[in-house]
Amino acid sequence: MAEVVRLDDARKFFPGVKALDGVTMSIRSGEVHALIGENGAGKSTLVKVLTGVHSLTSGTVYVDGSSVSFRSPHDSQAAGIAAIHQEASMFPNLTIVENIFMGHHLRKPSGLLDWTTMKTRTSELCGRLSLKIPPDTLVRDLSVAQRHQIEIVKALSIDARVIIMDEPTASLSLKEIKELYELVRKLREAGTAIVFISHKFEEIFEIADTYTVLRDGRFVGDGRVADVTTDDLVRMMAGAALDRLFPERTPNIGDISLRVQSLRQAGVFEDISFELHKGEVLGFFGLVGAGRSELMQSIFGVRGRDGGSVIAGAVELKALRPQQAMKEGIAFVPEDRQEQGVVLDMSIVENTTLASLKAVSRFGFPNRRTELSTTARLAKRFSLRASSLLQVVAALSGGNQQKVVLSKWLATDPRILILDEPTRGIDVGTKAAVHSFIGELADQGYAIILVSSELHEVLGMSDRVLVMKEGRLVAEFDRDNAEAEQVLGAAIGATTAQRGA
Amino acid sequence: MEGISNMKHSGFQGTLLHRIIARREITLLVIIVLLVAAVGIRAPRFLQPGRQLSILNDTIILLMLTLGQLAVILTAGIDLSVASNLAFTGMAVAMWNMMMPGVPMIVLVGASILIGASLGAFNGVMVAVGKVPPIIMTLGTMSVYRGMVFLISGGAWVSAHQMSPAFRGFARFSFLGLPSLVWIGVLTTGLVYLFLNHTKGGRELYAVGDNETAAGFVGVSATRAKIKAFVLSGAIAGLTGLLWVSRYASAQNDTAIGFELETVAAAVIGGVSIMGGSGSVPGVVLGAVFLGIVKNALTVIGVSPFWQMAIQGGVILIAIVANTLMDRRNQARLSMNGVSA
Amino acid sequence: RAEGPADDDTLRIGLLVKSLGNSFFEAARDGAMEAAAELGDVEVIYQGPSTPTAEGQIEIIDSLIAQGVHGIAISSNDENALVPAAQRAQRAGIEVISFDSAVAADGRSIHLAPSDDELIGRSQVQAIAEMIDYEGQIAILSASSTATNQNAWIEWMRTALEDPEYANMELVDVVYGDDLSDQSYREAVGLFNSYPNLRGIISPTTVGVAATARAIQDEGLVGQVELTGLGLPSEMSQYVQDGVSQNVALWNPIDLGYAAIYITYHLLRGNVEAEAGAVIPAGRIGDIRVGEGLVAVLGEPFVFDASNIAEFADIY
Amino acid sequence: MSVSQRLVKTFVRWEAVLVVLLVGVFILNTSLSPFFLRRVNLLNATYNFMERAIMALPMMLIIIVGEIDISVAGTIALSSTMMGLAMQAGASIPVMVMVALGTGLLAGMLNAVIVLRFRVPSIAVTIGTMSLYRGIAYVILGNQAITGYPRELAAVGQGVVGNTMFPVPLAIFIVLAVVFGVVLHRSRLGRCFYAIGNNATAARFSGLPVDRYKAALFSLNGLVAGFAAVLLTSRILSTRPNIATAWELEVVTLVVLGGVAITGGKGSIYGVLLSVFTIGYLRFGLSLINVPSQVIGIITGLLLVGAIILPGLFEKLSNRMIIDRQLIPEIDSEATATDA
Ligand SMILES: Nc1ncnc2c1ncn2[C@@H]1O[C@H](COP(=O)(O)OP(=O)(O)OP(=O)(O)O)[C@@H](O)[C@H]1O
Ligand SMILES: Nc1ncnc2c1ncn2[C@@H]1O[C@H](COP(=O)(O)OP(=O)(O)OP(=O)(O)O)[C@@H](O)[C@H]1O
Ligand SMILES: [Mg+2]
Ligand SMILES: [Mg+2]
Repeated sequence: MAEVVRLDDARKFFPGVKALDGVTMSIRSGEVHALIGENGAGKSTLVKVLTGVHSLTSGTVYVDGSSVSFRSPHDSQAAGIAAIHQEASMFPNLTIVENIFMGHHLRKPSGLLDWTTMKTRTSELCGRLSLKIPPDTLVRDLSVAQRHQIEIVKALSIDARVIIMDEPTASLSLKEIKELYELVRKLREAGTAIVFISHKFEEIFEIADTYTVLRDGRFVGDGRVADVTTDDLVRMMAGAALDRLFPERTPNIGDISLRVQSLRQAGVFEDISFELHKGEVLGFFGLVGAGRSELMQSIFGVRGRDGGSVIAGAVELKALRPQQAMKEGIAFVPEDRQEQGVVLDMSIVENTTLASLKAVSRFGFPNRRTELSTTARLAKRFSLRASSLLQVVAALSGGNQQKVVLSKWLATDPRILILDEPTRGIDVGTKAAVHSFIGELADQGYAIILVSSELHEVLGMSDRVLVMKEGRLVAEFDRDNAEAEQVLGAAIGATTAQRGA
Repeated sequence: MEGISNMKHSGFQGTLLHRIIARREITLLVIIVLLVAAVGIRAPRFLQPGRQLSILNDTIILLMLTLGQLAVILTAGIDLSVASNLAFTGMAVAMWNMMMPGVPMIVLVGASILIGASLGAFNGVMVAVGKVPPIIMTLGTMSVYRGMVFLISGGAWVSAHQMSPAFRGFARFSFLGLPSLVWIGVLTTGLVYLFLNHTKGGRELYAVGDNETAAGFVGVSATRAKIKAFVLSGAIAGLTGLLWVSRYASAQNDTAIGFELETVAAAVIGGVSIMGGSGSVPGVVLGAVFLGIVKNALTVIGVSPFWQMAIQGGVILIAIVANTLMDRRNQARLSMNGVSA
Repeated sequence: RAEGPADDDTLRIGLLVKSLGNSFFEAARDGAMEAAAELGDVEVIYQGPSTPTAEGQIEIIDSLIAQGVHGIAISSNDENALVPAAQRAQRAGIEVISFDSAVAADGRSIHLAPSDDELIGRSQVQAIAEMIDYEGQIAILSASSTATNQNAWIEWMRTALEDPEYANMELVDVVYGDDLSDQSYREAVGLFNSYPNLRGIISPTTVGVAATARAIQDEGLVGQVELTGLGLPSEMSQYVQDGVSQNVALWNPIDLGYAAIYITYHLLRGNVEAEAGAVIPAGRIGDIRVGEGLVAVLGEPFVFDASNIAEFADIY
Repeated sequence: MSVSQRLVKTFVRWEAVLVVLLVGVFILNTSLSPFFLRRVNLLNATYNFMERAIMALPMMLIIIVGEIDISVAGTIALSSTMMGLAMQAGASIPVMVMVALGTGLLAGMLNAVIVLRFRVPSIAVTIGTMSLYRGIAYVILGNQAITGYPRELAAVGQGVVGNTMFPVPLAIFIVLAVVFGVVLHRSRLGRCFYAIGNNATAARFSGLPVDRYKAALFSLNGLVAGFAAVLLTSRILSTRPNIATAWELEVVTLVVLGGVAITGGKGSIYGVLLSVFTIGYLRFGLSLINVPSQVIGIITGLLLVGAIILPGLFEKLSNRMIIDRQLIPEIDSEATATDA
């Protein structure tokens, strides 16, 4: 198949960081090319180079065999390259139509914008993804998943020859992922080249034809997916083999440490009751939009509720302030790390101690040395990849930012941990570290709620699984009888699994 | 079988009513109607058509400046130099007219737009290219441009008898029963509306203010958008400078002093998000008209002059809060509908 | 610091005005410069804040103290707020007088009033009365509500209106245009609307009277609403010639600046004492007599009408 | 060099620019006027800008948490008015001061309530309360002034410390600056302010009482405005509703020239201190040589812009140099290595 884009010995240096350091890659039409590597390996940077957001420090980009230099995303779009970026890149206050056509609005002969045609085109494109939202809906009124789908529609709208998807499935539900696969296959058949970035191996094996592995910004290897195994890829990515994905452990379930009774918030979640025990990992599974995040936020006190009660230990959490939950030993790792998790412009140290400032302070003044040692200990535990603990978090890769959030909450010395999608966007190595870590904590008597949209993770880690659907708890499974199909069925609602089945 | 995420918003498909109520301009319109009615009860003369025209006349300059302010705020900026720009340009063209009374008005109109636009361009370039935060840049040029009025005028005023009759009459000659000032205001409003809603360049202002990174990803140049916004704001300020000195037949050093915050207030009342990316021309029109009515109403219903400032402040507060509340309630109701649908 | 300047010093006198960029004070500066040129051993420092605030004037007084001027003549934005600063200057041995708009008595020696407050108030009422045949509603459009001199005149206008010959005239409102064109214009229009039978407006402030004239013209009320006030001939020339206003009055700001420098000079040189009854020679103006409360009055306001305003318009 | 080091450098460089400016202002003024570098003049000049300088301290915190308060000048007018009413009602000086502080505090609290309860942007709210507060002063005073404050009151705003020549307001400012500096840069609270300014959601999700801190800061800002009213009243020994006109933008200017990011989350007390004295002495020096006020306005305006633009330019230049020097040779050596 014809090579469309070729990257030759590409280097991209940021002050102090070599994000790309001699990467060679060949993208062919009619092929799905997986780009894999640990957090911070340089994948997103590569995307930004190919889309003209960043310019290369050295090296060459070839399109159709001739060398080009993209000075702006315009040049790259003109060359037929479109991307779905990892960071949110939408205009929340603008309509869907505008989000899709921004940068390449359609115009009437008079030079004025042709809204009618743009709307029709939008409906058409949405139709291809079986999306049925009015084109003049504001994007801020869409769910995370819907936004992602709009991003895909956007890439389609410019009839790109190369579409790059940077972790496109990270916030999609299973059904939507399936739809995405369909679409990718259709595009491939039509001769489009697809670059697919993902940390999920099942996905890579399901959809990709070829792969390129990066490590520390360097090119490690490439080839056909059919010729390799997961272990091979992991070894290439991490430089060493990985033992196991989920830790083996014998749960030691103790007393009730958190009791939620008839909790409800109108229109978001209804009648939620469950108990969480010491030493237990309680998995929450559901499709995106099932209301799990909102439930957890309400338990933690950063979101209101309309009724019901939350009792931690012996104390009822009445005040809608996270401070009270934290006092009772609850820690909450939120799902949206950029918005809710990290303070981007502050250093790793400052982020890590933010929720436990009291503990590292004396007379209201944080002690620099205590802060550093706390942070260093946690950074080591999560093998944080940073050039210095004083580095600002904005300069870390997504996965490493997530590690900082985890560190922040462990520093509070919690007894109850609520983890909302803790491994989203995290590479396998770290994922395994987080998993073993969850296991360790449970063994030490922590009570843990694990919210995840990854079925394997929920099944592999949890002692008990609760399934949410449209704001209600619809099923409960023990570790022993939690079968993938049944759990998924309950979440989708195809089989009417009853609670306590 | 539809995905839950798709069902969630089927309520949005929305009746016409929903779509109308969702527009926060309606709230403001209702507030304005109530206000006018209340004032009218107190002072029936206030409701006479001639009176409305005179309020309109009085509001046009604020409205035009606020349109420029809107463009800048849309890009998540702010232009505090508009009033100084107005004063400088007004003084410059008035002095030109004084020295060369024969120069035709059309030249002065062009000159005022050009002078204003260049002052705006200076703001824009420094903000967009020099990365100076807009509020700092325009706080700076607010005093720089104001000082320049003093420098070119030497501290003196240009008065009515030094202006040519054409210059003095420019803002008020009547056409189809309306003064030229109003026509120019309407024309400007129309053009800005067309620009913001029906041209690529206009939509890009929204994009840049809403999410600059994302704008970069789709090849929208934030630099160009910001410069455009400031140039537009400056050009309008320049034109209003000419209109102002012509209307009051006097160019002074402290012309329109303190007006910059009034334009911001009008924009905010009109529902423009100070964070950028959201705001509309109809909203701004209503915001400016609202302020204009408040100012004029207070003088008409015989409120003690000492009460006027407090009442103005209070009414502005109420309008802003009511506007925000309505907006939030509508949002809540809509998403609620969406969820239960 | 030694008391008073030495005889062979060039006297440095600060002329501190309400704000720079105001034609009235630019004219006063010209007068001050003229006086300095005549006297020979005087240097005038013309200063004022960029907006008419007391705080800005205090800052300048302190800078004048720091640079060791010999005298300061102030047209104040706030008669009370300037007192502490003026007293600081006095303690530093500086001769402080006020002109045009007074500093309260304990902050200055002599105040040079452009004219007698009572005279101004009465003559303005008399002027409007003649224009409207002693009959009908009148209103006052002033500068800012905190301007002392305006308030004093307005008080005298009220007093005057109690006289029997004005029995058929009614003062219906006092409004404030803050010496801003747009605000004054809006207030004027507000008056027309609130009082359909309004016959006359007195606007004892230069910005206000010009803006009111413009408003009368724009609303087509020439002849129906009469206007008088205190206005610069340059600002009002057009309107007086157009018949919007039959006449306006003002003292000569050039003479005001001129006399202020002469008074300060003679006080500094010890030629006269600052006391009631003192007579101070002021060049071409002649002698100025210091009255009760150490207030000296420059003269009567000069009335500008269609016959003479054009010739003054080019001067101030 | 890491990104954080770079940030630190920019930051330090910002203050360095201000130091250079301040030194430049001193050298310039000293060479232009023989009166500038006299101790008594340098000290006395501060009386005129200390109220605004003191206001800049809480304003700095408000801007760091990502809010703004445009109503401060109105609050000063209102507090001074209330203080005057108290005086007329026969209150003693301490009671008058309490009344001024109380009024300021209430005004600040009202701002806080409206901003936080109704979630309206603070710039919008305080543009409204700016008119409201000053308007109430007009309602109360009309065209009257309050005079007749006891002379002892002058000891606060015009006084000196003990037998020295050191102005009381300057002393108060220095004490307050130290307190604000320690709180901002050393304490847990300060850390929280930066976090809130950078990302209020993340701060809330980390258990920081974001709204309570913001409310406290608005109230504090009002309280300090009340105190500034005491200083100003004591300095001019009278009250009119138009005192402190247009100070709101001057205070904001002091803060942003000091390097505090208007978007929140960034800034330091050192920058604000430097900007206070740079602007204060620049204006004083220029007025000593009788530069017209409008021209002083032009110069300070240009300074404001220049102070922002210059460090950026330096940084760009030096970055280019860093990349040139450190990275390019490495590429070259590698290139030659593969060639060989
Ligand atoms: N704008 C920037 N300035 C400085 N360093 C940067 C910048 N962008 C990325 N980096 C650094 O470049 C390296 C590669 O980052 P990149 O985002 O490409 O990683 P990634 O492979 O996409 O990781 P993840 O899987 O976590 O998304 C990281 O070390 C990151 O800290
Ligand atoms: N933009 C929105 N407008 C209105 N309601 C929304 C919006 N986004 C989410 N919701 C409501 O919140 C509920 C939960 O949404 P969310 O997608 O966060 O769920 P979740 O189960 O936490 O999924 P995940 O954690 O996988 O993202 C939805 O069912 C919906 O009712
Ligand atoms: Mg990435
Ligand atoms: Mg969620």
